[in-house]
Amino acid sequence: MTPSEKSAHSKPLPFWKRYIFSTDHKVIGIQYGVTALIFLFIGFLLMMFMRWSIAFPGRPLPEWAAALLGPNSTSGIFGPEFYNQLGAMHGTIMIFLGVVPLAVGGFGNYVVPLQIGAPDMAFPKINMMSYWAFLTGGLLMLFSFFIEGGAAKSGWTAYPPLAVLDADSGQTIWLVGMVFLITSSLLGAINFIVTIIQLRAPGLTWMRLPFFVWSELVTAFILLLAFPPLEAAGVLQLMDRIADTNFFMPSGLVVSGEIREAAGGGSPLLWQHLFWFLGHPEVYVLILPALGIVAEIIANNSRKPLWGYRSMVYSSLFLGFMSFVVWSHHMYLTGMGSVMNAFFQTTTMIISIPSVIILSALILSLWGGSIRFTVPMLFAVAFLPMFGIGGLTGLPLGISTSDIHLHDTYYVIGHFHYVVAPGVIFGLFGGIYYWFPKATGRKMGTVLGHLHFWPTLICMNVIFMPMFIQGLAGVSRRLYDGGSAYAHAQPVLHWNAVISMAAWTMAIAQIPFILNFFGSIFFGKKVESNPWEATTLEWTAAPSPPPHGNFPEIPTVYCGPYEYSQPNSETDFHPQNQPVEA
Amino acid sequence: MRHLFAICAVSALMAITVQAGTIKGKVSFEGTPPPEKSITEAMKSDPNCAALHANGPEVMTEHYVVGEDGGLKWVFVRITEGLEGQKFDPPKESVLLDQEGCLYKPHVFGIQTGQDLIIRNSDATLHNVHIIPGRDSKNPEMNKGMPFKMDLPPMQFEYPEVPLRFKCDVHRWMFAYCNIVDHPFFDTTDETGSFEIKDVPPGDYTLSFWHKKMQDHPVKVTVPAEGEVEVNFTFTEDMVPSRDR
Amino acid sequence: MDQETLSVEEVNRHVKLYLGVFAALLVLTAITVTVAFVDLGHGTNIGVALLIATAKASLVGLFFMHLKWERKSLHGLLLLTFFFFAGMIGLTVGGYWDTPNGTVHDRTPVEIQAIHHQSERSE
Amino acid sequence: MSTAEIQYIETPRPDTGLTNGKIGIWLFLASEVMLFGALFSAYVLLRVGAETWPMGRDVLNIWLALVNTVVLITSSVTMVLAWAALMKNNYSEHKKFLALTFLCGLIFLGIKAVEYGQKFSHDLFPSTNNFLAIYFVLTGLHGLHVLGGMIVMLYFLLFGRKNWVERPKMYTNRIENTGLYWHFVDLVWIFLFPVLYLL
Repeated sequence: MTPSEKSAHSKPLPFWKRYIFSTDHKVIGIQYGVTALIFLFIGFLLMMFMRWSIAFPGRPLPEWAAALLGPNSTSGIFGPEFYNQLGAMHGTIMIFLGVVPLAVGGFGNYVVPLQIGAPDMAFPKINMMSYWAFLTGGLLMLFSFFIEGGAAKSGWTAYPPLAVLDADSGQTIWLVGMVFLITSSLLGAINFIVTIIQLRAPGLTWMRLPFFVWSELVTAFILLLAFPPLEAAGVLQLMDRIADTNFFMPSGLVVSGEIREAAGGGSPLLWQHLFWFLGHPEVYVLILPALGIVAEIIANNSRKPLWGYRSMVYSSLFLGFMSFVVWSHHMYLTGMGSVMNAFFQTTTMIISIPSVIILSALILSLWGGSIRFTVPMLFAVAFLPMFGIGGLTGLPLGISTSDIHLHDTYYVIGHFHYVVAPGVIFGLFGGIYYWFPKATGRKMGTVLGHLHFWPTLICMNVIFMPMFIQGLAGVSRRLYDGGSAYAHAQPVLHWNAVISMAAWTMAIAQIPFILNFFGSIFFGKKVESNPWEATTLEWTAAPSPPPHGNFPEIPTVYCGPYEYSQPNSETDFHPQNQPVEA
Repeated sequence: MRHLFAICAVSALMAITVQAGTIKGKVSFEGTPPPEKSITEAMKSDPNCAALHANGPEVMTEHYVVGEDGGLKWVFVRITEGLEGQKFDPPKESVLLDQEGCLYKPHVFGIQTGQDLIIRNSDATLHNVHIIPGRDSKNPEMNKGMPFKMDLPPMQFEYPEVPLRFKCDVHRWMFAYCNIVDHPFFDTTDETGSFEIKDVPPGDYTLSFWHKKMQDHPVKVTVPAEGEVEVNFTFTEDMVPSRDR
Repeated sequence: MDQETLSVEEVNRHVKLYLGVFAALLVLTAITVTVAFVDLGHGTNIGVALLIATAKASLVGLFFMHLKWERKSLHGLLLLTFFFFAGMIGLTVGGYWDTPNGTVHDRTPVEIQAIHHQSERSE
Repeated sequence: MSTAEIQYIETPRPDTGLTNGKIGIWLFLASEVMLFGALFSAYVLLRVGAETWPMGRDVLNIWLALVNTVVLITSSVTMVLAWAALMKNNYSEHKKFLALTFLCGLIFLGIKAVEYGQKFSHDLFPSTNNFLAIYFVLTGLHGLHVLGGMIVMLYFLLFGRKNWVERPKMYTNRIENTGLYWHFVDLVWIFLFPVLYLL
């Protein structure tokens, strides 16, 4: 990965300036990508320990696994407190340190400037700062496992009063870590929006933008406007924990038998409103880039323009807009009245429409295409039904009456994991296989790709489908023993072992990907600048890997992003930067 | 060879200069102790606990446990004055607090600051160890769930406190009294009411007898260069708090 | 507002405008303080104070922040932000009075606390 | 020619008519609106839900806050005059007004410190009641934003001249964007003052 250095700089930069403290959007993109993959793996590791406690509560871990836990388990057994730490940090790491940085920081930083024909991001120094703020927040979160008392253990949603009463300082470090992550996302969002608005190549009008760029633009707007309220709530909870204020602590709170004598007067609902004001837009921040990646891959591999590109663009804009007015469907059971329930129920139903439009447009784009089942295409096509299941199982949760039974059960866990795991992460895997040749000039192996794809797909379904069954039986989430203490959970307890086995085998299924990813950097088949015969600028106008400053000269754009198999053109794709004759 | 010889000499020297005496004695209770209350009734609330005691003797509270010869159990004896300014590093071996048969065993125990405390759950049922420090104590409040047979990682206390109350949020009859002191000179009386504190450097001290219901009672004592000194103490009926009479 | 075309006397005209806005802001501040001491009923006091604050804010926004001569796209951005701002406050606070009817939540927390205190005193 | 540098830093992009910096600062201000908006919704929800809520003027010192409001409005004016001076290519007048703005910021923080000192001396702390808690958080966070703006101004006061000489247009844009941020901070105080002190 040695970008050639014929760029404007007189002499090549020293190593640390070129790779560590670089302001080149491609280097920052790869930094984000690799760090995010490592965090995804760590989050996965935490989940594997959780599955042990759920499937076999009280049974000691094998020595080699217990050794990983260090002081947290004595002779292989760990209690509910450590399970809660695993649960809270699994959620936080996977969302804030894994998927968002990979989808927005990694792919966004690397691909968007290339796709719009820009030499770099609008504010390179701010771009670098956003990565280092993200890394600081990430390391803070990991560090909190090793302090006395352990990491945060009140869920990734950190609901007070539990989060405020938690005497261990892991929660305080979680809050400080969150402030760093939010600042990083804020800086990134500003950078993306300005770059996409200002640095589009000549001729690249709004409706000629690849759909991936649209999804990153909407994601950036959501990040920009939805994150600050969580930062404010984080400051309030930090004050509650450190300065004994009572923003979220109601008066007359009884804590283990005694009334807590404090000023009180706060409201835990305030935290839930501010948290979920970010919470729901956050899940659209996760899904939109994946939709963008899948759109690029499907268009390229079915050799056919996207069906309904305009409707997809307007749907993603509408999705971004609506995502701000649906948040309280996470709070149906907090004693809200019928007016609020009805309002949020309606907006939640309305917001499901644009996602269905985008999904159907993607499916219809396959119709009549000459489909090549390359490895990225495998992931993209598998994404469609999986995201479909994830989306549709969300509807009963969106309606306040049915949510009464399903709230905080394993049904919810199944719903959002279907959207995030076989949905978003499959999209991101597809993106890695698709843009790897552009980043390194070498292609990832297809055999290892298949070896990674099929077991992961099967394991994902074996893991998450039984969760619906458990959820409908009423097994509630966040139970260290998987519900074995509850009578109503007895008939579905056996699924816990099945899910856990599938989770551990999926870990093995990731080995082909890791070998493939790091191996192909040095031993992958060499390819020229447009191996997939794609039409968008990053393939047609820039060599792979692109040098600093990306393009020999700024390309001009003449046509739409997906001009595949156009009548009377000798090749079945028409690059965007090639003039259209007659 | 020379090193070996030097080491033996030093250790021998150490043995001679350090003189230590022992404090022994017996704590008794004069008069009729207030009747104990039965716990088996309360234990029925948790079938696991009731099962553990199904065919055993009836389980009673252990407030005023008096042996046949009048010896009072669960009295914590320690030196309160006379050790100012001396530092004692914590002993290597750890103290075990077990939860067995839905009861804390031992009911009252002593531990030195910095010494390891291992809390074990030997029952197959859920116990929740809840440490409640005093109003202005610096020890942290702590709440650990122990749902199955397991040990908690060893923990240490930083600040002396007599007593630091342990309770179980799941079983309201379960209590333990952990007495933390910053020196190794303490003991808890057994059924016969006897206690023994060894290796006490010679000097004048105040010994204090603490009982969870009948509070703290200091007694002056002088420990000789070596040999034992006998200190007995008798709790009387009027020391019993009014609500228990 | 492109800066090249502004000649020196145009800038001076702007400067006079800024000083005028400065005076207006000071006057409005004086008004809002004096009005605060007049008790017009809790609701109206809040309304008047917020009205004056919005007036001052729009003065600063339009003239000092050049919004008056700015491109429409920035106005769009501010409108979008204001919509979400209003939505957040409206729905968060609006939810306070909306309690499920016929349940113990039927009354607002303040009323529940009042009942709680009465029951304590009556024992 | 070698790879192009990033454009539209100084001259606005023809079809959007805006420079990168201006869109960037306005986006940042939009996120700040949401940040203070969340704190205001916290204030309103806490006040509505509270049994008793002290009147602002009984607990806080209005006259100090009034002086602060005037100071901040003056600093807004001197900021915009500093920008106008640059438009008249008069760097020394610009430096004078920028220094004045910095000074006003200093006075504002000084008065804030006195006010906090008074509160602490009467042992009124954030933990006393939720009115004081949200007061300290709102004015504290606002104070930090004032401090941030002052640090940027200090940078320009010390190192601005070289940038002005080499790339005057870029420096003017930078001052304008700093001004936008400063006016926003003043705008937040314009809402904070009545909400906390007068109602």
